[in-house]
Amino acid sequence: RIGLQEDPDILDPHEARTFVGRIVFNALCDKLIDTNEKLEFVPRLATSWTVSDEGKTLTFKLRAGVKFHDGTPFDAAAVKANMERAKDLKTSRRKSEIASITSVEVVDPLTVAFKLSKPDAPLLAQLSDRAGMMLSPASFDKPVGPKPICSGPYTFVERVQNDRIVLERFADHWEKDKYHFDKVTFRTIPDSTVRLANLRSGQLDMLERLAASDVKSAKGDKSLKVDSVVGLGYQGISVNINNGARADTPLGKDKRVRQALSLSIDREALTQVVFEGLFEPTGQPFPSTSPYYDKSFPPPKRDVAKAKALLKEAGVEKFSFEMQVANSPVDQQVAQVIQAMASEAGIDIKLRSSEFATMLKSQTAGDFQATRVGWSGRVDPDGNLHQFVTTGGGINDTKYSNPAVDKELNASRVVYETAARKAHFDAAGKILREDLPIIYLYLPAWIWASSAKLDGFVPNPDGMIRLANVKLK
Amino acid sequence: MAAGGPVSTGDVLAVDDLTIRFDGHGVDLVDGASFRLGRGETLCLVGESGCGKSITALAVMGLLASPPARITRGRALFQGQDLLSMPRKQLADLRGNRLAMIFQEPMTSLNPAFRIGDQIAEAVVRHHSGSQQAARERALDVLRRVRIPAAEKRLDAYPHQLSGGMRQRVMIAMALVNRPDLLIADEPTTALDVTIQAQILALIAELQREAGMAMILVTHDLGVVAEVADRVAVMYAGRFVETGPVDAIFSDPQHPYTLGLIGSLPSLGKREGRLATIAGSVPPPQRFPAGCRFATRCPFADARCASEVPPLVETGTPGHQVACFKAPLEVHVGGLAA
Amino acid sequence: MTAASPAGVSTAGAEALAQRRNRALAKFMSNPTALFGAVLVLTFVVLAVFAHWVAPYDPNKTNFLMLRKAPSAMHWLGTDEIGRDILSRLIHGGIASLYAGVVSVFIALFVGMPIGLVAGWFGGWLDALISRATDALLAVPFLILAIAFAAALGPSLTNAMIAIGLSQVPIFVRLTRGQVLAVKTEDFVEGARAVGVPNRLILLRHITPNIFAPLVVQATLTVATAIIAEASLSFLGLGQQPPAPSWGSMLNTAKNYMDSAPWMSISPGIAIVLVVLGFNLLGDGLRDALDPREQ
Amino acid sequence: MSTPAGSDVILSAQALVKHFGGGRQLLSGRAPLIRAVDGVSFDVRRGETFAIVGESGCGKSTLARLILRLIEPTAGKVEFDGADITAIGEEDMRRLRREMQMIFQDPFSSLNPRMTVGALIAEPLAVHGLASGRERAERVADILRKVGLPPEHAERYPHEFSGGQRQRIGIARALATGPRLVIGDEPVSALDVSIRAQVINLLEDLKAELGLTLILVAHDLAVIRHTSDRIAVMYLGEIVELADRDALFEAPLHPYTHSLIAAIPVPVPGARGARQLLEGDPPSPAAPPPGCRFHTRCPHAEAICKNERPALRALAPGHTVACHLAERLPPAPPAVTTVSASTAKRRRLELFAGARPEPVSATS
Amino acid sequence: MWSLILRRLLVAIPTIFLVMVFVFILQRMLPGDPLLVMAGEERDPAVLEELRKLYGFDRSVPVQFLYWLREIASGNFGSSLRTGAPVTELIGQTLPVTIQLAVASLIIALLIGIPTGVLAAVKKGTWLDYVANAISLSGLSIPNFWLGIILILFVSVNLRWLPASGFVSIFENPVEAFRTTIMPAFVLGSGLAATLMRHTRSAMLEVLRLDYVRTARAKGLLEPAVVLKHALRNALVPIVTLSTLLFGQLLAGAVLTEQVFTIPGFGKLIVDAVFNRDYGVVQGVVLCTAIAFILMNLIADVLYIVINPRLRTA
Ligand SMILES: Nc1ncnc2c1ncn2[C@@H]1O[C@H](COP(=O)(O)OP(=O)(O)OP(=O)(O)O)[C@@H](O)[C@H]1O
Ligand SMILES: Nc1ncnc2c1ncn2[C@@H]1O[C@H](COP(=O)(O)OP(=O)(O)OP(=O)(O)O)[C@@H](O)[C@H]1O
Ligand SMILES: [Mg+2]
Ligand SMILES: [Mg+2]
Repeated sequence: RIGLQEDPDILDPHEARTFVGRIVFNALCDKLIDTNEKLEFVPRLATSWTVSDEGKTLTFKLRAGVKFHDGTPFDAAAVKANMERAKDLKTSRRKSEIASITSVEVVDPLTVAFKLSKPDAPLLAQLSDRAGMMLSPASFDKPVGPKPICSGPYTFVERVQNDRIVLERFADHWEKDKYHFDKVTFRTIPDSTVRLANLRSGQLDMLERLAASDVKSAKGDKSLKVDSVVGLGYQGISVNINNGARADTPLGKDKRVRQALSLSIDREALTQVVFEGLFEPTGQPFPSTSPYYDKSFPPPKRDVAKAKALLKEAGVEKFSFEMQVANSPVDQQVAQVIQAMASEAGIDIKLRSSEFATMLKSQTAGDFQATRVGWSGRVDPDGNLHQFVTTGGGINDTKYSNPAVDKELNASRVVYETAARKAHFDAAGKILREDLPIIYLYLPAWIWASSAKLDGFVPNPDGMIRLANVKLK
Repeated sequence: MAAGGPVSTGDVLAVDDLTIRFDGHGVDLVDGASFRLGRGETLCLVGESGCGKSITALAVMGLLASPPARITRGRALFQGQDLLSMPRKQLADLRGNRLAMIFQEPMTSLNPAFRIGDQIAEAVVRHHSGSQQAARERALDVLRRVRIPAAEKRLDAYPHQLSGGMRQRVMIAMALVNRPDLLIADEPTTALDVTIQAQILALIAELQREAGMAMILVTHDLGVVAEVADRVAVMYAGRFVETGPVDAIFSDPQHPYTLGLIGSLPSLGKREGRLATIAGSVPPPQRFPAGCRFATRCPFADARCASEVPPLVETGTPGHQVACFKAPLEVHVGGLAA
Repeated sequence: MTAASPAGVSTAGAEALAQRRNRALAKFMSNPTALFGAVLVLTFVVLAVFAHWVAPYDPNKTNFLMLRKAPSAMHWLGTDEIGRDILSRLIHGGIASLYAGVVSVFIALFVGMPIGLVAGWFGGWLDALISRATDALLAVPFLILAIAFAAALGPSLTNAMIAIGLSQVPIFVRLTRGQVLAVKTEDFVEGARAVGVPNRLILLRHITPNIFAPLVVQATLTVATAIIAEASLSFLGLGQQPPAPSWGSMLNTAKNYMDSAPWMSISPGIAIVLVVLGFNLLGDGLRDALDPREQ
Repeated sequence: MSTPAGSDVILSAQALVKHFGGGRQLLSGRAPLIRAVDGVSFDVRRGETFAIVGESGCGKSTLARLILRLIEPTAGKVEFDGADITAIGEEDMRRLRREMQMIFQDPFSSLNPRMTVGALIAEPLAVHGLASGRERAERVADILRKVGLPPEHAERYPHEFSGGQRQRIGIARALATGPRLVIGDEPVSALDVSIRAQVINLLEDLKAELGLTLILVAHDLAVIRHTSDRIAVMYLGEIVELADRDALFEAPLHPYTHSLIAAIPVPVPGARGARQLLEGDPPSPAAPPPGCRFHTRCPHAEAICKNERPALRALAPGHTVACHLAERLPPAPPAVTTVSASTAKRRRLELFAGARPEPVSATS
Repeated sequence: MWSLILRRLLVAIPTIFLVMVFVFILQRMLPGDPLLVMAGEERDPAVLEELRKLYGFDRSVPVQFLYWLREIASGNFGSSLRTGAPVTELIGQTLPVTIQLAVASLIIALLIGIPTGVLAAVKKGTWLDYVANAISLSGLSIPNFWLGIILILFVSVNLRWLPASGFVSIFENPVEAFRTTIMPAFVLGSGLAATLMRHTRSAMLEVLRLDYVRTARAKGLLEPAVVLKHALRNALVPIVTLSTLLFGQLLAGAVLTEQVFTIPGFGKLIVDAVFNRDYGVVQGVVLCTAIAFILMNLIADVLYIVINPRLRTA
């Protein structure tokens, strides 16, 4: 019994969007490949994969003897059908992730080749997530969401909206020996205090996203166990650089002002105050565990004097701007701490708290001066950076545009070797640290709490709960 | 049990020096009321609105809400037992049984949620052991006695389905169902039309004659008094100012207030010019004068009246008492005015 | 309008007038629970108004070394999640909450009352239209209404107050209408018509003063609703903007620390309970004091 | 006294009808049709006191309100000074109210509790633009004095007065504009006996002094006899008998009038005894019986009464009655009027009446 | 009676129509875009544009409204943008949950509110009255989520008496249903109990000074019979009708409690839908609450007539 923070949305991997949905899919569906706790790709339904044709063909060898929950055998044709559905379904959310795939060819029943329009390094990472999840092609003629049929270790039993999703062990799973629970129930409990209370009173065996403020008391409870790992995402402040009229602020116009803001914040203290030191201060978008993390750039230290000097240089010794903040208590807490810190450097931050929908809208519409944003993170570094800062990027709400950055980041996409890609990212990172369209603050950690009896859980930076080898003592 | 009643020829009710005060008022709203009532006798309490008629009646029934009301002095002996000091339970056993009361407002005195048959039967069941069925029979019987047409059907009617006159009959039926020895009727006809009032008064008189029951009738209509009373007590501002046999009160009124009341009645005969009036109106209790309470409106009042309380004294007629220093008027002030 | 009295007797008249005015007040003053309510409310109002002088600390001053500390001699009610003094925030936060309560109710009253007057007095299709519309508004869940108004107007305390006020309008429309229908049949209204008073003046002079008492009472009760609603809207980020305190937002933050720092929620919680209690007692007292039957 | 010289009709009601309900009601379904006033005609002469009597619910108040057009008639018309007031516009009617005023039954509910007495009396002056400022204040003081209240009471509120005083305020308000016709809807029935006499005297005095025409609605026959010139007896929305006062009391023609008179309790102890009492209650105006509406309670009813509705017809000059059997009925027993009072009593009464003039202020 | 019901239903039609107009306008007044919210982190302008067309959000608001009206008229309430589930199914899943909760809290509220109200009225002006009043007012002003969390911490975590959250239907497992429902029902009921207590108190005070209570005493009835039979019976008339109205409010008003106890109820559905700008669900749900509200009003009226003999024959 696992407590989730939100209610998952539609249970169709091609349409789904939520983080908690991915947790459920991990028990319900198998994907072509997976990532391990060190963020390396490992085989799942695909036993091996090769890149050829100057990076424009991706060939997967598939696992034999795999069956979907409805008994349909899994083969190359199924992969093709799934990829085509992901591309063609009107309401598909995977389209952009796999946009580079032009066609899928069935080489033989257990070999499938993806033809790409251009080399696409991030694609593998996409396939280790929902884009790589395989549904039974036989289920396509009916809406998938209400009763998804996959090939994962657990089959779908029932779902009560806002309450629970019940799964049950799939007897024909190719790895069934590794899964020890006959039944898995995901329960939606949005309030973290209540979620913890449920764990303590024995209604749950495990929960995701324990509130940092509760860690102390959870750790003090001998019947509980807390796991945590720094995740793939980051939290920061994005500044409206060029998105409409509200970009016209000293902050938006002058990078020295942004640098001053960044310098005025004591990231270490922030994570200590709000997150009990469990989250990591940072100045870049990649997790410290990632091979793309730039070790030469440690988390920036606070320097109020320098911040003041920069402001003076920019001719705005005192100024004020409005920062949009989500209305959750933790976000507000973070924002108020930043506000207090910035004020010491002469920066007056006005907070505007908004509920999620409003915030999103004003963010895309450019109705903001700065926003406290966060990103849940992707396995591939591209996902944490490209679309935010390249010209015309899908989520580039700051409308920051710098050809040099565009060049480096686009280049990073068409090479597959880690070292070569890192060079591109490092180069882009350097420019971004100067320009600061997004001021990175800290890396959130995933915190799980579970009954002390629960054994075998491996924390993974992607925040998922993989049930392989997990059992109750 | 029903055959009870005083064995002796003694009074059914003897009220002595009854005095009532309300919390928050500094005066006695009823001050030293005394009267007695024999078997089959009718006493009328008359007086202006607010003079304390109802609270006197309620006090005798033990129905004055306390707080705010407090009975500070006096006794009310009912067949020898003091109603004012008796335990609540014992009083409740008498109420609705040997002692009954009818109220002024037929429209609101019946519980709108229950059928009238049940409301009457409830009084029977409360005081007599016996089946619900028997009680219902009694209820039907008494409804017939108060001459409610189609009484069987009315048993199951709700109060709102009856006219005011009917409801007052039901109230009477409820009061009489246990054949009480004393009936207190607090302005039972004021809310009714003249034609209905006449019916009801005639009915009460008839039933009283049949049962030999004593009655206190509260009213402010001297016409009614003349019709039904054996004895009359005239109240003004909480005190009895004149009591006596009905003939004496009408033919030989002594107290200036009584005179004013009688004089202010428009006569049914030939028009006789302007009506006599009593100047002003009853002062609110806070401003009751220290002496005779009528002093502020009395054309004959002097310093003594304002400071000294006149006692009730016998006039020439036996049983006729008046509380006025100037009575008889023609003797005390006659010469002065002539 | 008032008839001037000959000079010689005016003092007596004035006395009588003062006495009459004082009667409701005197009655109110002699009612211990109502008085208690008034004192409660007044205390919070005074504290809120003089917050700058009364509060021991700056309500927004953070102290990262004093996070979520239990009540102590230095911080009587403890500190919050980023080291601010809870007592100071409580005192300052009173403004937002009281303001939200009172102002929004005024809005509701002064929008709702005229509409209700018109509906009740004129009747007919106008009444039917207004009644259906209020029914419809009442049928829309309060939260949706408040969120919609607040979100449409943009987040701020003022707009939250307007939103809460507007969402309470139907209640006042209904109440006013009902009262008008009741008062309309009173003899003195017919009397005014018989004397030849035009409609407009009847509404203004005869109806309005006589329906005001129940509306005032309803208003004091709605103040409580509004204070709690402000808390909900704060929770949604549509009310008071951080770091400025309001009891509602304090409570909402505190709820996450119920286990580890219960004092954070206890004091704003008690403050709300006390003020709501105060307003309710005040409302009861007003009802009794203004009720002519009880005089 | 019965027919004043220069008999001149000030008000004329012609076939007035008022039905309540009957329309579709939102909540209670089709409301029963109540025939509150059902074809009433009469003339009121300038300067007389015209009385309307009848049991509760017979339509007296409705008739009074129809006359003043406080409610719209279902049919028929009202002429005031020869002009049809049911046909004029609302604003004209409002202006006309200066001429015709009403005194209400309940002195407790008919005065706005939140206005001072002065404001209440000044209001009609103001809305008719009769006086303003200082002059208005003087007029108010004047009127108050006229009804026997000290002018300084203008500052007080109605609840500070006793019932009798309030009724004086109501009268003052009605008289403020100097009306020619005043309708009193049971103006004294809510008052105590001793107060009642004060108000009756006041009304009579004012009527004489100001030359008013009075229409009095009442159910107390004693009061009516004392004050009225002509009397109309109503039963269930209709006039059953209309006559001069003395004719009505001494030789009533309608059996209902007989029983009304017989039902009055006489304040004479010796007079009690057998009399003809009506049985039953008046039927509901929602379902009036066919034929003569009184036949269900009439001791003399015959077949014709059940079927045919009797018309009002004149049996003597100025004496009309709606009864098929009027000529054949036994005459009413003479009403007992007075007992021979002892000389002592008479002397005392004289002393009492002569001791002090009419009171000016009710408070001492 | 039947014609009354019919007429009330007819009157309800314009009301419901107005509700639909309001909710439509209100929703579009809200800043935010359902598709953006749905997209969450993964918003791609091109995809969004396409979806916008697909869901018809590119059309003008009046056109969308007419379109929706047509769908409703043909019995189609649409489906959730977020989860794709049909709105009727969502309502079907959540409504019974909330009804169970609402019934339970109403029962608790009645069990607490009426006896204390009667007691306070009978003992008016004594300390008992003051205490009952103070407690009920506190019940009214303590925010539900606060009381809820305290109860969970105390009863579930510390004492481990009851489960901290969840929901079991009474038809599935009555014992578990009782265990899961009692706490949230108490939290919800505490506020209602206060309201009921205060109304009972004032209704009783009103009734106790009426003439027929005096009549009952004059019959010699003892005080308990007078209060419980004659007075309470009549005081209950307004209370019963009030209860039905409160019940209607409970359906939409249980949000915060549902959130705290993680009960998959109607209130939660509404709020989630609003926050996600899940237009179809909001519309459907508000329509449903409006109908429930009107139904409850109707039931209140009918009950009023049924339990009030004065009106029964009308
Ligand atoms: N509950 C009460 N509290 C305070 N004063 C009261 C209460 N009940 C009655 N009184 C006062 O007691 C006095 C006598 O009242 P009571 O009802 O006996 O008058 P009454 O003679 O019956 O008048 P009416 O003819 O109007 O019925 C009045 O002044 C009244 O105001
Ligand atoms: N507005 C109204 N709507 C419906 N019925 C009414 C209305 N006004 C009066 N009635 C009914 O019309 C009939 C006559 O009423 P009206 O008030 O004229 O009687 P009344 O003779 O003045 O009686 P009372 O002596 O009681 O004042 C009654 O049955 C009454 O119920
Ligand atoms: Mg009385
Ligand atoms: Mg009348």
